[in-house]
Amino acid sequence: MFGNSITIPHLLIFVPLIAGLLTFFIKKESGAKAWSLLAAIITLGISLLSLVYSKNKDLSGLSFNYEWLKEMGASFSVSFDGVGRLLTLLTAVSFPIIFVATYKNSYKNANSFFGLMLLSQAGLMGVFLATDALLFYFFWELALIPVYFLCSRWGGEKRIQATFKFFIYTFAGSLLMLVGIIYTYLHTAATPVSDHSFAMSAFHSVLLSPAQQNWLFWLFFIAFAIKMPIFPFHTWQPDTYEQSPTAVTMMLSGVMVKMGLFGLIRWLLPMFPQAVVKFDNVVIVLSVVGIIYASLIALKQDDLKRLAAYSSIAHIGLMCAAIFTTKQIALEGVMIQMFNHGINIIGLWIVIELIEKQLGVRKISQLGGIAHKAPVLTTMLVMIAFANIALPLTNAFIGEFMMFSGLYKFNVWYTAAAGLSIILAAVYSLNMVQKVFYGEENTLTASIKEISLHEKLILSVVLGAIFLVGVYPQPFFELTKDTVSSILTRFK
Amino acid sequence: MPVNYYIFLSVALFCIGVVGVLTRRNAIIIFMCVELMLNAANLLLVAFSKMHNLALGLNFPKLASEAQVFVFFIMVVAAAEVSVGLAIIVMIYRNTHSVDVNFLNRLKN
Amino acid sequence: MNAIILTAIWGVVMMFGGVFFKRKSTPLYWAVAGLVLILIANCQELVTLQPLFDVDVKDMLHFDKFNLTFITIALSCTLLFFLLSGRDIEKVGENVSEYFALLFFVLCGVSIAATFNTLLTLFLGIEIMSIPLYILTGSDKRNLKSNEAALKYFLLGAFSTGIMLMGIAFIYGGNTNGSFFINNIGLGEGKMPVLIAVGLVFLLISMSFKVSAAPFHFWTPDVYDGSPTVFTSFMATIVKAAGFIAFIRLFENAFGNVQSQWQGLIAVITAATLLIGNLTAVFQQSVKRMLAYSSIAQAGFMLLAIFALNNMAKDGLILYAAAYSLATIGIFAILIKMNDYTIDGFNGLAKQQPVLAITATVFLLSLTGIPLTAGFQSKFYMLLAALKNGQQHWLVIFAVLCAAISAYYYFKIIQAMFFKESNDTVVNEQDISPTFKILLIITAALIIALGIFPTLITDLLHS
Amino acid sequence: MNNVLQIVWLIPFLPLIGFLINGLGRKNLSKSLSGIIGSGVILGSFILSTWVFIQVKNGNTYVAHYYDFINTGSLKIGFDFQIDQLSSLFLLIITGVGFLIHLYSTSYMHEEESKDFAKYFSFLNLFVFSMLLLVMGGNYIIMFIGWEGVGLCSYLLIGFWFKNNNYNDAAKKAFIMNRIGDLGFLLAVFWLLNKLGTADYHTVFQNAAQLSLFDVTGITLLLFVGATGKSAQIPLYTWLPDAMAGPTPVSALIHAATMVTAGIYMIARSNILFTMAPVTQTVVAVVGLGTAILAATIALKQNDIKKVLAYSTVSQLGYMFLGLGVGAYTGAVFHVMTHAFFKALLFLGAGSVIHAMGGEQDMRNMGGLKKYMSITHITFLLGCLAIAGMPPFSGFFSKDEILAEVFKQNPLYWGIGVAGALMTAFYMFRLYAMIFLGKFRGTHEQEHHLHESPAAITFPLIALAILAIVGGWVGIPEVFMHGGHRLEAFLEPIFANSNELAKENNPHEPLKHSKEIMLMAISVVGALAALLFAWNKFSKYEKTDKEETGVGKILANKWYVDELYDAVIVKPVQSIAAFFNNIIERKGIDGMVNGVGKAVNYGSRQIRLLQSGQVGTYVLLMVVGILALFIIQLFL
Amino acid sequence: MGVTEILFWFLSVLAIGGALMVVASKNPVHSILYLIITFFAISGHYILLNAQFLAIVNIIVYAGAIMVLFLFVVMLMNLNAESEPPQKSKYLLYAGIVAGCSLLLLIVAALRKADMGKQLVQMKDGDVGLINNLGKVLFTDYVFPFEISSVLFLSAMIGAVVISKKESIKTTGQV
Repeated sequence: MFGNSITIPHLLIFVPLIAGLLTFFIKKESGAKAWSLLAAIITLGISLLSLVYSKNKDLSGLSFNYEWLKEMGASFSVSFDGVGRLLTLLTAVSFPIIFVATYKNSYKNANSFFGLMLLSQAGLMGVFLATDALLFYFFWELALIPVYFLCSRWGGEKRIQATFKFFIYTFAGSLLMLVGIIYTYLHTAATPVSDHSFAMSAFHSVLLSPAQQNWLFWLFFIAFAIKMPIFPFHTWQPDTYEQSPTAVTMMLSGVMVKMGLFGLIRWLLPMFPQAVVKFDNVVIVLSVVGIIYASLIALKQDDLKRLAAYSSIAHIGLMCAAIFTTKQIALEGVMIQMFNHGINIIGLWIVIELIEKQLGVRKISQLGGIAHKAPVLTTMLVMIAFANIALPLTNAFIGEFMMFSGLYKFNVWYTAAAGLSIILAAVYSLNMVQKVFYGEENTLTASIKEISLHEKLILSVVLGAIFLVGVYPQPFFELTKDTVSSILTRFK
Repeated sequence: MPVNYYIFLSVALFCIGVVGVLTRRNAIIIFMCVELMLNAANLLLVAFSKMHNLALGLNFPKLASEAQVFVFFIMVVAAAEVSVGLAIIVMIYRNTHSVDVNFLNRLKN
Repeated sequence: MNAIILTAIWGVVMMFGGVFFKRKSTPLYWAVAGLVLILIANCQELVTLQPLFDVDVKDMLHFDKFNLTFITIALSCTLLFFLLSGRDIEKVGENVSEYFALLFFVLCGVSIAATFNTLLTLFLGIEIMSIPLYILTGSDKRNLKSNEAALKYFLLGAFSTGIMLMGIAFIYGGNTNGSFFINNIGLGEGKMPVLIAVGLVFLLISMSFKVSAAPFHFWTPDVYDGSPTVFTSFMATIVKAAGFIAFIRLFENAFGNVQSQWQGLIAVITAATLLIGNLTAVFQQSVKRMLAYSSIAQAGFMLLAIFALNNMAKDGLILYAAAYSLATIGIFAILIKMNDYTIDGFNGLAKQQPVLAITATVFLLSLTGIPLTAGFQSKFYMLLAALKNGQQHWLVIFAVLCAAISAYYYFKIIQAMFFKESNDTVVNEQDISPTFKILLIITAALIIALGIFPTLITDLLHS
Repeated sequence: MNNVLQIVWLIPFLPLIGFLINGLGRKNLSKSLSGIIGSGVILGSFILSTWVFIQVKNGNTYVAHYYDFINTGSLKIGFDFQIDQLSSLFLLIITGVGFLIHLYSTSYMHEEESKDFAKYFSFLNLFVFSMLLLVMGGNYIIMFIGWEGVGLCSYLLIGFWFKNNNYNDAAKKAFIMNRIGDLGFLLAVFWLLNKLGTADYHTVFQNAAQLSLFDVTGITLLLFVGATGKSAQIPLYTWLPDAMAGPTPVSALIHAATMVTAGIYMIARSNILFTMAPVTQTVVAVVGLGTAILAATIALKQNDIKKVLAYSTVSQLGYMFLGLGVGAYTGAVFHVMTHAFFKALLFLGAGSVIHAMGGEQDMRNMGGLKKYMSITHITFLLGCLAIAGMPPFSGFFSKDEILAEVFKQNPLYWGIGVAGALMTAFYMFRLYAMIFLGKFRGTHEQEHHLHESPAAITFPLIALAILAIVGGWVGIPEVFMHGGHRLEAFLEPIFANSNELAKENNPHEPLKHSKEIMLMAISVVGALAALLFAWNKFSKYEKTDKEETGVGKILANKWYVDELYDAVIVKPVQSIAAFFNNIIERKGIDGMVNGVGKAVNYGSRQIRLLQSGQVGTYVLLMVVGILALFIIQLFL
Repeated sequence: MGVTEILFWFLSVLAIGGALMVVASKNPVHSILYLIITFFAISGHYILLNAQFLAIVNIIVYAGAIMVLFLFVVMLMNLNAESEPPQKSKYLLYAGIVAGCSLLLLIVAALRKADMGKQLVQMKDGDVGLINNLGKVLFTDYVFPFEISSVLFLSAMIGAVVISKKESIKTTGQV
């Protein structure tokens, strides 16, 4: 259906890229919005097409390889595997939602705003599709740069410092990863054209002594850990989320943090199995500590965005722990949870955005009684909140259930400790719901109005996804089966 | 005459030059000390050339003389440097009426 | 060969031109014309390896793909420099054509330093490179900063010359062949004799001085800061790169086979350079001075090539020279147009001059080493080479951490340009001609092209 | 495969439909319409349930598999419904009582605005839906879905009047305490999955023998933790009294009749596991007994009608757990059933009273209501008699069955149990007397506002009253009538294995009839005595404002358990969180990160001083560098 | 010891003494004169080494041209002991001396390890230093450097001109 010259991965990367570049030249704000939304929807279409297309077994249209730096052994090779397909789908789904949800917001220099958004989408797609280490690193950085500009240009009043911290932090991490990549590269086997290769296959089959694996492991892990982020590398996140414009926060928390998890699954685990087995306890303990730590801190947050940020840290921590158990059930859980977490947190941000847009505040202490005037908004938020604490029949339950049971297989006590977060999550979520939506309304919240139709629609889409996955998750397991099995083969 | 003597001699001259550069503040003197260092190098080169001449003998006639040609070029360069250097110093003297290298101290940190 | 002779000749032409040219703007055209000529001639030599002038240099110079490629890059960067900042050279003083003459002589020195084959030609080349620079540094005669810079540069330069000569003398003494030819030092695999060792250290020091590696970098910030900005741009890029080419050729050919015995020194120097350069740059308020320190930091990265000393390193060094020169010339060309050289002087540039701001961003990203820019590729090659060498991995980690620091100060400018506001105009518009903008865009495009396909340059070495 | 029971999915589906209609259309639906829909769907599923019950009674039990909920290499969970004696019985109770309460609510909630009215019914339907999932689920996962679902609904319904933050707090408390239990439940499920690789009832119970004693003990204990949360046992019972903040019908449905019995259902469902774990059984029994007594003592001194009823509920649940603990599964389920009848009755009666009193709940301001509202009075009296265990009312049969079993196990338990029963009789009739006897103590406008409630309220009362009377007759002990215990016969297949197992573990000789009658007599007589004492003590109760003292004060303050929890758990957690947030996060970790930046700046400020601008210094530093290099090169 | 040794020692002492005085003496004019003495001593060494050409060139170029140039400049600025900038910070002074001496010690110590002892230098005889040999080498093998050094001189010349030429117009602003 496609020639080998243009494949679905291409389109997924280049449609947003080119559209984004074009956006810079659209002067009118409405035009820029419409255009970028269109581009995002087209991208979504393509990625949906990829799902259909991958059903029939001819995969020629799903991977592409162009010898980029021949004598280096680096190539522009992009391809789908299960997790890649899942996360590209997530990316493709998120952006239209984000654009529609924030459609009412007006930005100065809207064209550059949306252009940068699309560029970062292209970068994300690249990260999830690249099957060449150097290319992966390229996109890894490229996804970061637009975010830097987005946050420091359109963010809150302390935006510049916060973003700067975020940027330097992640940049340092990824440079360490670069060293790791190069070192690994130098130990890959020779290929007909070059004496080493950056190809993912070569990286997965690289022969490294345990000692080498041990320090390489940390070079990669720190980069991913900062990106995810997990305790104690997480401190950039609340500030960044708080300061950056909500559309960007949605992208960051919904999609971009998945880059870290993806990196673990796609690169770290297959490359350094021994080291992973060696350090799994360290990492999982870190994650579990982080889960409880973040949940506790979330209890004390007064700013809705910070609250969401910390709860997100807790969730990510659980996923990280689950990954390092290298148990099948846990990995399956992680896969689906990556998608779910994206959807849920975006939904949460949308609600927060709706409130802030109307009332101009995010401080829990200043809100209250919104449910009187905006019952629909309340209902939707409550549903999302309960999805966030993994109530059954919502999507998060599936993922967390499987991850927990995998973690249980790994170690009972970690599970018990991490399980506390189930309770704590309930505490802070319900606190938030109660303080913001219930109770008597105050002078400020008396002015709130019910959300408009298209906001209802977009939230319904999110909720639809939540319950669909919650009731019938099977397709997602089918989607990521191959990745899981390929990882497990490394740990036999 | 052992070559060590010459080595030590020229190293001594060289180091005296360095000390001069370190301790004096008059640009001209410092420059002269640099010239002293160059001369130390020259002396060393000549000594080595004679050493090689003795060691390698006459089967490599021009080898040894290369060093002395080198010394010649060093002098050439030195002359050029002097002209430029003194020009610069004079220029500064014209602007500040001082040859103190620490007098001009606008560029720091 | 072509380059050496033609630059020398053209220098003389420009010198005499000073007498005839009436209008102040004429010399630039001549210079550009001559440079284009030389560039063509050099490319011809690069392709055919047959120089137009068949001079028997008695093997005192050695021409190969590597150094010819470098000369090509140096010439093209100079051409770009002329085109971008030529008009600003005219503002320095009234002896415009002399300045151009001196620049051509510097290029002559660069070509010699890049192709030397004996210690004598090395010495001569470096001197021919340096002496005109002393003048150019001081060329803004009424400006005391310029004077001070010239004096410091000259005294320290002369000092390092002395050291270099001492080194040469010791090498000669220790070389039982009694020869100055760098490929005839006569070193076995074994431990090198003490005389050679002493000479090597002296040479290492003087070369480190030329490439402003710590702790011999002290002249750099003051000189770059004091001298007229156009010439800073020139000596921070082409001259420094030439120094590195000389450095690597000397140590590869002369001491390559005893690398293990001096690698430690290089590692120490590299680490010190990276640390001091990056750390000190963080504090600077003046962009000009900050770029001076950043040039030290970049030198630290280039030193990794000399640390690694393998083919990857040589490719990388060439690439680095190109990437670094392009970006630095570009950013300096923009800096010259600014009314205020402090970082705050860049506030709100994006509003008033979007083209300048965006291209400047590209240059800065390249200097930081963000993917898709040439800067990344060059840093990447350096790290690759250093790791390939297999010694002292800590150095590589250290280098990347310093690179992270470098992001800190480069991005300060980006922040100023894009995220800060300024009421008064930050550049005087009449300087900004459309051609200038187009040239900037071309430079940025080049950088990005190299960032995607570094092979554009490295292939020149291997074809 | 094409079993008629395949369509049982309709039973939970109807309430779901009702929930959706009422929830989405709440703006447009009129009260009556949403009321009709709300109750109608429940009626529908009640009819279906009876049909199912009959099917099962004819011996047709069936596991309906609909689709693979989760089906991966590592985990296979079907969306299954299991229809057998136990679940069908619970279906009847839930839908039956549920329907009556819906009916009741149509009138009780009539003051609400129409959209809140619809919301109320949608929640109520959602609750029934989750409860049905809970009991119909064919594996622990589906059960857990319902399990959390009912928790959610109780949260929503307790906080139904969300203006009042005390109600919200109560709701939150309920949900969180349930969550604590749920964690235990989950861990148990993980343990099961880890050991047996499945959570299907059939497979689990068949392969239960594979589990080591340790495993089974651990699993059952964790399950029991879940049960304590849901069924308000020590230590997690405190949410239930607070849950009375919700509308009274809700209290009746959720917090008396159905949801709180989920724990009993779950244990009865996994009876075989519990029978295999004697340790757990002891724990269950002791906790149940303790709860029964503790709650009873507290109930003695409460003045809020619903609080009294709430604590009596807790106490009755305690009896059920006692029964489970001693292996009297039938007895426990039996008591669940009867309790559902009379406790719902009592709550609805109380609701009717509160309705009449215009929201007044403090019974010190009541009294002498019997001449105003006769039906409520009669039915309430019947309910009291039932719960007090007076023959031939239902409570008598179920409670005494449990107590008889307990006696077999351990006479001491029996003694305490009986004591609790006496207290029950006492506080129930204290309640009765203070409401209906004596003279009215309320304000005048209350007095002249008093009236009997409309039919929509009284009909359920009557219906439940009848059930409260006859409900016990399905379980007449052998003593009085051979084969009288039809319920036992009916449930026999469920508990068969565990009964055998129990026999071979500790064979008791069955009680002699004379002895059993004697035991019954003791408890009945004692209860009667307590009853009469309370009757004439409180029928002439006068309002006094003298403080409770001594034991009375402690009881009135519920043994200060809430205060204890607050001091031991809530406050420490809060302060730890504050500590993390303010110290470790800000100063510690983030401080470290920023510290790096600060260090760089500081280093920059220091190191730039090397650049003194003086040639002399430069040369000096260079020479020092030269020296260093020489030393490195030549002497190292 | 023979005449050569005596001469060697004498010249060495002279050179070092002169050098020390160059550094030590307050008056720039004196230091110049001492430097000339040092250069003469070095030329003496060249003669001793039978490098006659260099000896002559050294005297002509260095002692003659260069030093005279220095002298002119100093005279022109009429610098003397009073106008001499004092080394204010004594620490820098001592530090300088210490550093220089330790450099000396370091190199000497390093070279003592190398057994150059038996390596002899050819005194008096040996014709490599003679002008005709050097001339041959210079104009055959070293013709290229010889030519290219003209560039050096040219640039030096231009430099001197550019630097010392009077600017007619005042340059303004930042360049």
